[in-house]
Amino acid sequence: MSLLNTLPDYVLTTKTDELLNWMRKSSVWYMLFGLACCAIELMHTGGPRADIDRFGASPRASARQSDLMIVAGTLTLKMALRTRLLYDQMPEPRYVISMGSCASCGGLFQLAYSVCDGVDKIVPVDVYVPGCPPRPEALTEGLLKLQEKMMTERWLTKSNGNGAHVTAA
Amino acid sequence: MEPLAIYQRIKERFGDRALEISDGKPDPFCVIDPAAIVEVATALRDDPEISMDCLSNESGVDYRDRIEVVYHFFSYRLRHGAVLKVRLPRENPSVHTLEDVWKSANWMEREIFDLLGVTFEGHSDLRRILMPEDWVGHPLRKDFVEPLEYHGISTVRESPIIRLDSKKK
Amino acid sequence: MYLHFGVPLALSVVGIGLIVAMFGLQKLLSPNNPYQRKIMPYECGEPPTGRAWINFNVRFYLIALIFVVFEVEVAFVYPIATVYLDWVRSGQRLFALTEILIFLLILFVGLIYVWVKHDLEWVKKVPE
Amino acid sequence: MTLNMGPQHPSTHGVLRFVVRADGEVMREAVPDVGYLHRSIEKIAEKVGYHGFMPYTDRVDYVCAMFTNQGWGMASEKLAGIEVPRRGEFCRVIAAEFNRLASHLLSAGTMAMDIGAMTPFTHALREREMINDLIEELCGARLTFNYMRIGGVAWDLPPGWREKALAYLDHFDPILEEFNSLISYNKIYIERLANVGVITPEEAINYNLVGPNLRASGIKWDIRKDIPYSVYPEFDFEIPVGSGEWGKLGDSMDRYMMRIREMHQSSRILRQALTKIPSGPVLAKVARNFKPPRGECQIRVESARGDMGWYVVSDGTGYPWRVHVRTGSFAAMGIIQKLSRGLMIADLVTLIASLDVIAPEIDR
Repeated sequence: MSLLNTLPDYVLTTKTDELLNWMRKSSVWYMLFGLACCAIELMHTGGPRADIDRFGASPRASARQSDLMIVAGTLTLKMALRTRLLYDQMPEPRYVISMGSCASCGGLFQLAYSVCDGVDKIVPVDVYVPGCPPRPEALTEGLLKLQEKMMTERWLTKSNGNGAHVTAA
Repeated sequence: MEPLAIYQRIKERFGDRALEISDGKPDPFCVIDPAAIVEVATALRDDPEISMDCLSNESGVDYRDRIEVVYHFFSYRLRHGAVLKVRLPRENPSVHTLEDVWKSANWMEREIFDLLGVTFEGHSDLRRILMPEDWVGHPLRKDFVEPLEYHGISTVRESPIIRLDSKKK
Repeated sequence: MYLHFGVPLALSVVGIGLIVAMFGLQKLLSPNNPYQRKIMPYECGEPPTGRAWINFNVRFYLIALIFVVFEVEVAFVYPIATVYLDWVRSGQRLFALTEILIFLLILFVGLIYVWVKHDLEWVKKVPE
Repeated sequence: MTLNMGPQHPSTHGVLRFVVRADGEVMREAVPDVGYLHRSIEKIAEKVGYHGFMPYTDRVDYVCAMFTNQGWGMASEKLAGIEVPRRGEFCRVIAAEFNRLASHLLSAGTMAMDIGAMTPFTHALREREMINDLIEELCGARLTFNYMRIGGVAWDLPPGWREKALAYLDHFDPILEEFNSLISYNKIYIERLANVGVITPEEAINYNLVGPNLRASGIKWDIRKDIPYSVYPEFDFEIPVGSGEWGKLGDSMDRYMMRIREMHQSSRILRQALTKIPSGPVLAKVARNFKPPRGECQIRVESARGDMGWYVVSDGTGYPWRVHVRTGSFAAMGIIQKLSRGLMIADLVTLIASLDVIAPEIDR
């Protein structure tokens, strides 16, 4: 009996959507999913100097409590299966930041036999952060870009209440 | 004790089973008959003048017509090292494990089995260590062909430049 | 006439109201899309192995039991503490103090017994 | 009960997985399962030339990437017999020792966080940020430096960098002392670390442990002193050895204290290197398509995680025939299964942190 996608189109819900998005945007909890070198930069981004806790993003250990998965590092084929399972086990609405060129397109390990080139083959990605590894400021900008994207979402009206991040089974 | 002196000593003790001693630049090595590797290894460890108490490095090399397993021994007490080699045929190469002589051989041999396909008889749990369990083939062999997809994830990423050209036409 | 009952009434209304609001809003506004792969127990990214319903060792039950005993004891001491001042003003000071001490003493003997029987030590080694 | 300390776990320092068979809280055995970060760096080495492989060596151990650079540089130089100019060697030692500081800081910080103390992590990261600034000024990158070349170092020290580095060292020593007193003598910390995961000297050698893990078990062995390479013989520094003050010799507390004491020694080396650095070129003349003669060699470098063996086989062409890296973490992982029998689950986390094991070094 949830209110999502139920109101007819002539009901204007921009302000309530904005309120909902503002609440979700300013408390994006990211999952500690550091794979490789970008994990160290992820630690530094969560660390004292370039602290993304200022934007409400605090690290969570398990997939159950996090809405954002920062894929930080090279995704090997063996890890790709687990990544898909982790993504499925995150509660909606969930977002993915692909941090670093290894996660975005395989980066300098495209020559490797055991690396899956790009995490977008496994999970839908919202923001790609370039760099190898990207600086903490670059990841913070990626997070802000994601927050802008979250502000544009519509939830309540029937037609364009896309709730894009509610994936089907 | 210089490595060449060690190899002479092995040559005297084991005679024909020490096949060849080469003082190739920069590291000299001595080739051993695969069947005698365990005796030579225990001799190296128990001989008071050599007393190699650590198997510091064990690697497999694929020379198109044969596969070699290279053992780097080291002695912390007498501060000298030695390099032994074992030459194996390419089709199902196998040699006895050194795990009961040095425990450090356990993981290194598992890696050589995983990446080069050398089976070590008598190994406690010889299974794949780096590649996924259901991976086919041994990647570090020179004639390894990379699979096109693994569990539905294609390992080929089409270069974006081609996509741009197709748009222009 | 029953005005002094107003305070607990207001307190309970606000309490229950907050809870209902939180859960209600959550039910109304958040997407709810349980599918099989999502409901699977989370085990660090691996498909779950083994059964979750395992029979725990009895030592955990003992520790829980001891905790409940002393928890109830503290629960009894709280109301006494609130009315202790009235007793002191009404002159039964010594009587109130000895009564509480006797109650605590009995349970203290229980604590000694449990301590001596080594039930408080956390088991660090398990025989093979 | 089989538990899965799986690839995505806050305290496994990267993507490691342990299948833990536990009875209540005491573990029967923890079987490690690695390979989640196997990026086949050794196969790529055969596809890219000697110069092209340098950036890949940063990714073998990205927490202290300078040592892998130095290892690859020295291996190629030994194959081709190239002489590195003295100033180039000094620049290598300076960059490497700064990186050892950064690596030990991260290891001590994450170890404290794994035990449960949150604040030392932020202290360690703050210091690490300053070291990153210094190294970034030196070679442009914060983590994967690609600073060294075959035959020396890519760039000379920028002007004024020396004074800034010396000023940082003056600031660093009291901070290290404060970090040490903040966490190392804390009762809970010692209680959690002493007598956990005791490794006897014979076991350490038999399992081929290296670096701080080996020295914590009482064996005085450091490649910089015992197989001297580069310009290390010109500096005087001691090698801290485990003494078992807090519990048995070779327990986790010893391994942790090794890293703290090594940081003191590293800053001593840095001071001497920064004052004694000669002038001159930093890079020897090396051909662009570098073709070492046929042959094979193994060199060992004292990395922050112990001596790292680079075994390189060259067949005379511009591409290495085979490269094999035997790293400290790979050797340390071999002993975890044996040590974990009868340990408590929380102590497994301590054991992983004290052995300072990280995923890329194991999987390469």
